[in-house]
Amino acid sequence: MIRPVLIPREKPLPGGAFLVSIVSILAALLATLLLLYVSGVPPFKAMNEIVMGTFGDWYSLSEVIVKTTPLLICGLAVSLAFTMNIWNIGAEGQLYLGAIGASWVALAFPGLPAWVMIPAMMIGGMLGGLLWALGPALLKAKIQVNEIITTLMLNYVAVHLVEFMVFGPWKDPTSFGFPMTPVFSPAAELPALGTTRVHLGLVIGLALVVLVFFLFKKSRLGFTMRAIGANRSASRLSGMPVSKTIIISLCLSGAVAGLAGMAEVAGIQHRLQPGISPGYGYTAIIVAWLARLNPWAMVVVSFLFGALLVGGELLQITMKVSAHLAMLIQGLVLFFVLAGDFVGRFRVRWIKEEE
Amino acid sequence: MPAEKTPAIDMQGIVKRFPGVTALAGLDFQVGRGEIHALVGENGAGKSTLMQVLSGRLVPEEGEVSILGRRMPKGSPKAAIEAGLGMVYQHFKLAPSLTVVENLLLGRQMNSFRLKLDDLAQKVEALGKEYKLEVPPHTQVWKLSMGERQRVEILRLLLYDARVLVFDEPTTILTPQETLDLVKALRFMRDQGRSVVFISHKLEEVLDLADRITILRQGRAVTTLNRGEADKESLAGLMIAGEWEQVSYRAGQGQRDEHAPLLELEDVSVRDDQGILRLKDLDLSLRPGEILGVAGVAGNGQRELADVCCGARTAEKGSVKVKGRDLTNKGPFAYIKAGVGYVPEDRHTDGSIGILNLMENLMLKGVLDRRFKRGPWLDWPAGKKHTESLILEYDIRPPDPKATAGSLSGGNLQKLLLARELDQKPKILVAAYPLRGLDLASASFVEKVLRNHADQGGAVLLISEDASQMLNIADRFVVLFRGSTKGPFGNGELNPTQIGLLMAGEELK
Amino acid sequence: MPELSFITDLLAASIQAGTPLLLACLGEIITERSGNLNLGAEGMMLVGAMTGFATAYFTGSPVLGAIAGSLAGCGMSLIHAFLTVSLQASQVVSGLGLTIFGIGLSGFLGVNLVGLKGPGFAKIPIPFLSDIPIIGPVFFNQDALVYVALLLVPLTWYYLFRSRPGLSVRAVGENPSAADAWGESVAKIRYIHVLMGGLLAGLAGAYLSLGYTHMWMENMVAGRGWIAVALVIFGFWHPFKAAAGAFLFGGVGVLQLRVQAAGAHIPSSLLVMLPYLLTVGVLILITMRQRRSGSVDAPAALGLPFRRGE
Amino acid sequence: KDKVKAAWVYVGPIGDHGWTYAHNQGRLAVEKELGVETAFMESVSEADAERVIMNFARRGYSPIFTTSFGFMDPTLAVAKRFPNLAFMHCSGFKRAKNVGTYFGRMYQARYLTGLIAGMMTKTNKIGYVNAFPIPECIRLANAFTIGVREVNPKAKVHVVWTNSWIDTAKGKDAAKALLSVDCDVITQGIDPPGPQEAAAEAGKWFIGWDSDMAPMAPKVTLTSTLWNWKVLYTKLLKQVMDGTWKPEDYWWGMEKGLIDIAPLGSMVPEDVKKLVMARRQELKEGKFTVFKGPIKAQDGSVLLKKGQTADDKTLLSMTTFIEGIVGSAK
Ligand SMILES: Nc1ncnc2c1ncn2[C@@H]1O[C@H](COP(=O)(O)OP(=O)(O)OP(=O)(O)O)[C@@H](O)[C@H]1O
Ligand SMILES: Nc1ncnc2c1ncn2[C@@H]1O[C@H](COP(=O)(O)OP(=O)(O)OP(=O)(O)O)[C@@H](O)[C@H]1O
Ligand SMILES: [Mg+2]
Ligand SMILES: [Mg+2]
Repeated sequence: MIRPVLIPREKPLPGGAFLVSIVSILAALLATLLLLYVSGVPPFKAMNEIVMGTFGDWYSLSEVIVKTTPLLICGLAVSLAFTMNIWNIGAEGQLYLGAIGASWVALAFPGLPAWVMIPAMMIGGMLGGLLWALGPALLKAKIQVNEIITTLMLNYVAVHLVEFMVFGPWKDPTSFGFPMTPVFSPAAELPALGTTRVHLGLVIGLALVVLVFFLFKKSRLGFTMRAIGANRSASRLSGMPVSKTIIISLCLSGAVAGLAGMAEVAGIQHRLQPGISPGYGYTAIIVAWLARLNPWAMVVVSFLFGALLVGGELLQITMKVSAHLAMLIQGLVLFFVLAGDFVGRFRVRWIKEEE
Repeated sequence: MPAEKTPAIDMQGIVKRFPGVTALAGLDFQVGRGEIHALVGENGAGKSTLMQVLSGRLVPEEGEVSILGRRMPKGSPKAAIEAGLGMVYQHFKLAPSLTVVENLLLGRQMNSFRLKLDDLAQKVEALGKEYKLEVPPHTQVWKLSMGERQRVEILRLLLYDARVLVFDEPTTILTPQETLDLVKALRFMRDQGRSVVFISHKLEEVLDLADRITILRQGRAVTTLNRGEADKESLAGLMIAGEWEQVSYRAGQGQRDEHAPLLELEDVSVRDDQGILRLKDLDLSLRPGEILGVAGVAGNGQRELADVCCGARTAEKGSVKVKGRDLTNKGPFAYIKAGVGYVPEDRHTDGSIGILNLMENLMLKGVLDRRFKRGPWLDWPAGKKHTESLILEYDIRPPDPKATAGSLSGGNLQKLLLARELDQKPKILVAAYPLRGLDLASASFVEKVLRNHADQGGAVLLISEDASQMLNIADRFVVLFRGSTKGPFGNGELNPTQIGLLMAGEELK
Repeated sequence: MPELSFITDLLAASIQAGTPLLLACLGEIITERSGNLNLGAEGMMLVGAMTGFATAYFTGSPVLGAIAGSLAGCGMSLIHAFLTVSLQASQVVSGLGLTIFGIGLSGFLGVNLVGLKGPGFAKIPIPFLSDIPIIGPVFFNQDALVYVALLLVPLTWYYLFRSRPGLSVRAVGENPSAADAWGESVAKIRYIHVLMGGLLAGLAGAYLSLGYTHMWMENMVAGRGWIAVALVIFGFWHPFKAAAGAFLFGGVGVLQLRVQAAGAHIPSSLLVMLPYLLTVGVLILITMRQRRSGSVDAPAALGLPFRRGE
Repeated sequence: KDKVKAAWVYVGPIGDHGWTYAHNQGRLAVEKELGVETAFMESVSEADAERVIMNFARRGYSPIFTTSFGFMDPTLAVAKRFPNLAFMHCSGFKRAKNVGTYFGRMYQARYLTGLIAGMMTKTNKIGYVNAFPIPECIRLANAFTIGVREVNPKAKVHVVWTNSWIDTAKGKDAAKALLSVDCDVITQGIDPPGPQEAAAEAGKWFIGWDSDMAPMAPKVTLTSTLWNWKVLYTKLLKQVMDGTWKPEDYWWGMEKGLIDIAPLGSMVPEDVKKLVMARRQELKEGKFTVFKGPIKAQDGSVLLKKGQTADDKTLLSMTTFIEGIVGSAK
């Protein structure tokens, strides 16, 4: 009988974790092609569609970037909590609350000039997201209530809360009673690049990348977060304020996710209505994990995922492939990366047993 | 020595590597039948690793293992158990929420699907009587003392009639009386024809008990000596490559009552994580320039005492004063600021952060104070310089600021913790079992550091279960039993037997 | 309004609504007791629901459908077992992946099944017992899968706490290194119980498409998998307490609709938040209670990968 | 001249047995009968709508039908950039040079089914499983209630919102909730047939929605409301093919055959059949108005005075329930 034994690697695999991610993504794509082939879709034509439909021209590329923006911001958001081993599954709900916060600013003060309006909406968005994370944060820090469940449940509540707002108090009186707020004033629109829908949110996202990088690399707060994430007990004994840092990190995480919501309403929708996020907050979890919580890698990974989502959509338009394919591929990618991770962490020794 | 064809344990050419270390470098090891065989060596010499290879829990890169003449397949604890090997690990292999019998059932075949606990409970009681290792069979293990837990482990081996028994540092957690009982039990087992492997850093014990002694150094077996061929000095010399000398301190030159106490506990009661009252109305005071020892068997409130002195645990009642200021239940940060350093019992989970590097571990406390602070940012260059100097001063190996703390051996990790704590220039140092598991060289280094700290006007609260080691450096000591203290006694006031009696909860005549 | 029948009816509906939660939750308890956390219940349930429906639709047999749905859930959990037990991957991430993958896979494969009318389990009143007032209609006039779920509660309890294999499961979940040292195969035990969890999650999904309704709709699990995971904590990893929680939660979802049906003037978007808010609320209470009593019932090694020599 | 390629953007899955299903049936019909090339995308969220529409436009699809209210602004945004393509948005109110709107007077069919329900109920309680409290759903419930109360002034219509178009299990639960308060006729305004199942299991009457649902429960299904999008899609596509298409607003009803009810089940008594068929005929001939005063709101205030009829704007923005409905319009 031959049996495997796992041996942790002394040194990280040459090329590092990033290479593993790339190879895993390729492997996942290969598996997808196989799946397409099995379900009767010509895989290479499909591949071509995806590539041409995402990188083939400027418009397509711009749409990939439109998708990248919320994924990037939410990915950074969850990474702020994941670093502390706090599982914030609630970026989706925090995004919705950020949208509510930003919309409130836009609706309550329609006369503000853009240079006041946009920062104010950003603050509104961050406060909304922060507020939504605050409950789980306090519960986690003070009485150790499982944050996976609380943040997740609040996602459902957030979606219904947006519904409640647009069906009720914020309903546009001129919309014939349909569930949407009035269109924001032009000052509340994030400037867009040319005729595309790529908007200032991208810049916000990239600025956040730099901020998050410096937070973890250079700041005392970031160091504290990393230390607590790695070993709560030792950090506590070192005098680090564990509860406080948990609250801060989850709130930061929520605030950043709230910014994503602000960017969506101010950059894309220009009003609040149900369905502003097709699950960005969930996809962001995979993005963050794939990027190994590294903010620079997050840019690349969220871009790839943006392309995957846009490309997957095109397959339905041009080849009548079910829209669920994109979700399926996301799952596959994650599985392959988890498996690839293993190759990076362990060597396998096969042991012969004579019995 | 009983003459049998095959040895009880036969290990040939064992090589075991871990990332960055060769723990066993082609080692041969043999134990005869019916002997007590001691295994000694410095920290990190490879003793535990060797035993884990023997038990099948680690798979060696090279080498063969036979137990009682049977060739062992690699990496199969089950095969080793079936061949007759029984092991008492240093860290007990018990599931705390299960009862004693439930734990003892693990790994045993049972014909029925239904759990039948009563048959086994009877057997356990019978065996417990025979070997004087009694434990309540239906109690959950977390409710038992350390000594009782060890009995459970031994009972397990007796239950399946293990012929070869391995004990990894069994005495570190026992009272002197319990140690005597254990020694008796071990001799009894040997006399029944069983083979015993015994790992210890306490050379007196080893010399007293062992029929043969094998010395390990850096993953190799230096030599094997017969009973009577060795004494303490020669053993120590063989274990350690470099120079070493045992320093005797002239401790206990009286109390220093003239100074105001640095640390004062009044009427303190503390509960543990399970909500059990572990410290009861405890009073304690620590004065500058002294090392105050806390003797006692682990589990009598040591952990809670250490924690409450550093703000890591809340006191239900009473007050904790540091330099006269009431800091009761103020949290670790307040204590650190007030000048309390802490070397916790568990270096891996409480003392250091395994995945961070040495530099980051050494900066752990510094990030909160001014030294590495530049506004909201960290001053990495300062940290690096600082780290390099500490590594040099405390001789931490490997001397690489980027090495992870998790890759250090026990002794080096302990030095790292001491370096970090003393570098804070604390007035008070709370050290829980700082010598536990350290080899002689490391231990004497740590002793020196602690003594120096006190001599320079600091104070040390030294929690330890090794009375003789403690007496070597403590000025005064108290004995902690079931959450209350007896004493303080001046060093030299009591003899070791009397201390042992106090530790076991007896009254002195 | 006949008060008694309203209440009996509410209770009976709560049992039905609680059954998918209960089945998935029992599976998760079994998995978590072995120290493995599988957050993929939602995904496993969806694949179970889709497969179960498809099988029943094409064979005409709901029993075959239920079996196929369970096996599909089991197959999904095999991915998780392989990743987390054999490859030591993070259990949280793998479980999340399983959820996302399950949503995608069931939607992808089930796209042509949407809106079809399939066979399903019908109510089987148990003679005599179903005539007992209140208890009869609530417990003994249900479909076969509800009976299965109700029976599984004591069976799971017996298995975990009174059987020899259950002892191994608890030991592995509590201290895998100890179990390993005494010759229990940690990997094997975890594999088996992750798969058992998947089996029950698959069955829970199949109940949704074969018992609760007789149709398949994309994403029809609608968060029930997550509530089942939360219920494990409510139930202190204990089958009987979990059952109480499952029926309570089933009950709340059903009750809010009945409150509407009775004509209450509460905005419905607020009412639909109720089950989720209740989940959070009860979780807080339970956690506080646990803290006060000091007993932590979670398997100590929950979520931690096990590898020898650590 | 190029062959016409038409595209549909759907909010739900095409198998939902309701709204999207009905549109897709229309698409399939025109594809077959007019030989036009068609494409569609299902389950499109509001957030993705603009890109999906854009991608059809960029591939030269015209007309592009967008069949959810939430697609209104995205449709207009894309249309602005493709002035040469035709866009038709269903259920909205904004038009542009190349954007028309269309919808159907489903409330007429709802009214007819209300008549049936009102006559069939014995308990005088009728259950209505509804989706979202938007004007469309409120208007339909109101029309239904007008029908019910016309023939049975004592009857009440109980409305339960599921806040989902497609959560079939919740729909079934909602129907059970209605059954538990003694409703003996159930109808639904959500897409999949969960409520129908509940009615069938309880052996209570059921009225289907958006497609003929009788085959799934023939014993209890009295009738269903029907969309026949084929008639409108055929007309619009022909216009586009001839180049006569203009961005107009179409709100067709029974008179054009866009709306109808399915054949009444055999369990419906003759007298009921007669009345319903007579009304149907009047509606087809345009001789009958459903929303005609006096109509009181749920709170008793007057909504329409005697003889007053509701104009389209009032109908489109209806947000309150009328008298006879039990439940909240929020
Ligand atoms: N699981 C492991 N992974 C990596 N290195 C290890 C592991 N276990 C032991 N080592 C290393 O192998 C060497 C031998 O360790 P071992 O525990 O066998 O020493 P020991 O002789 O038992 O020491 P001590 O007296 O401290 O118990 C040490 O350098 C240790 O750091
Ligand atoms: N580099 C390492 N990486 C991972 N695990 C390690 C490493 N070094 C040691 N360990 C683990 O930690 C345990 C303690 O290590 P070490 O022997 O160095 O210190 P110790 O405190 O004397 O403990 P022990 O005597 O139990 O081995 C070892 O049994 C080993 O399994
Ligand atoms: Mg050791
Ligand atoms: Mg040791």
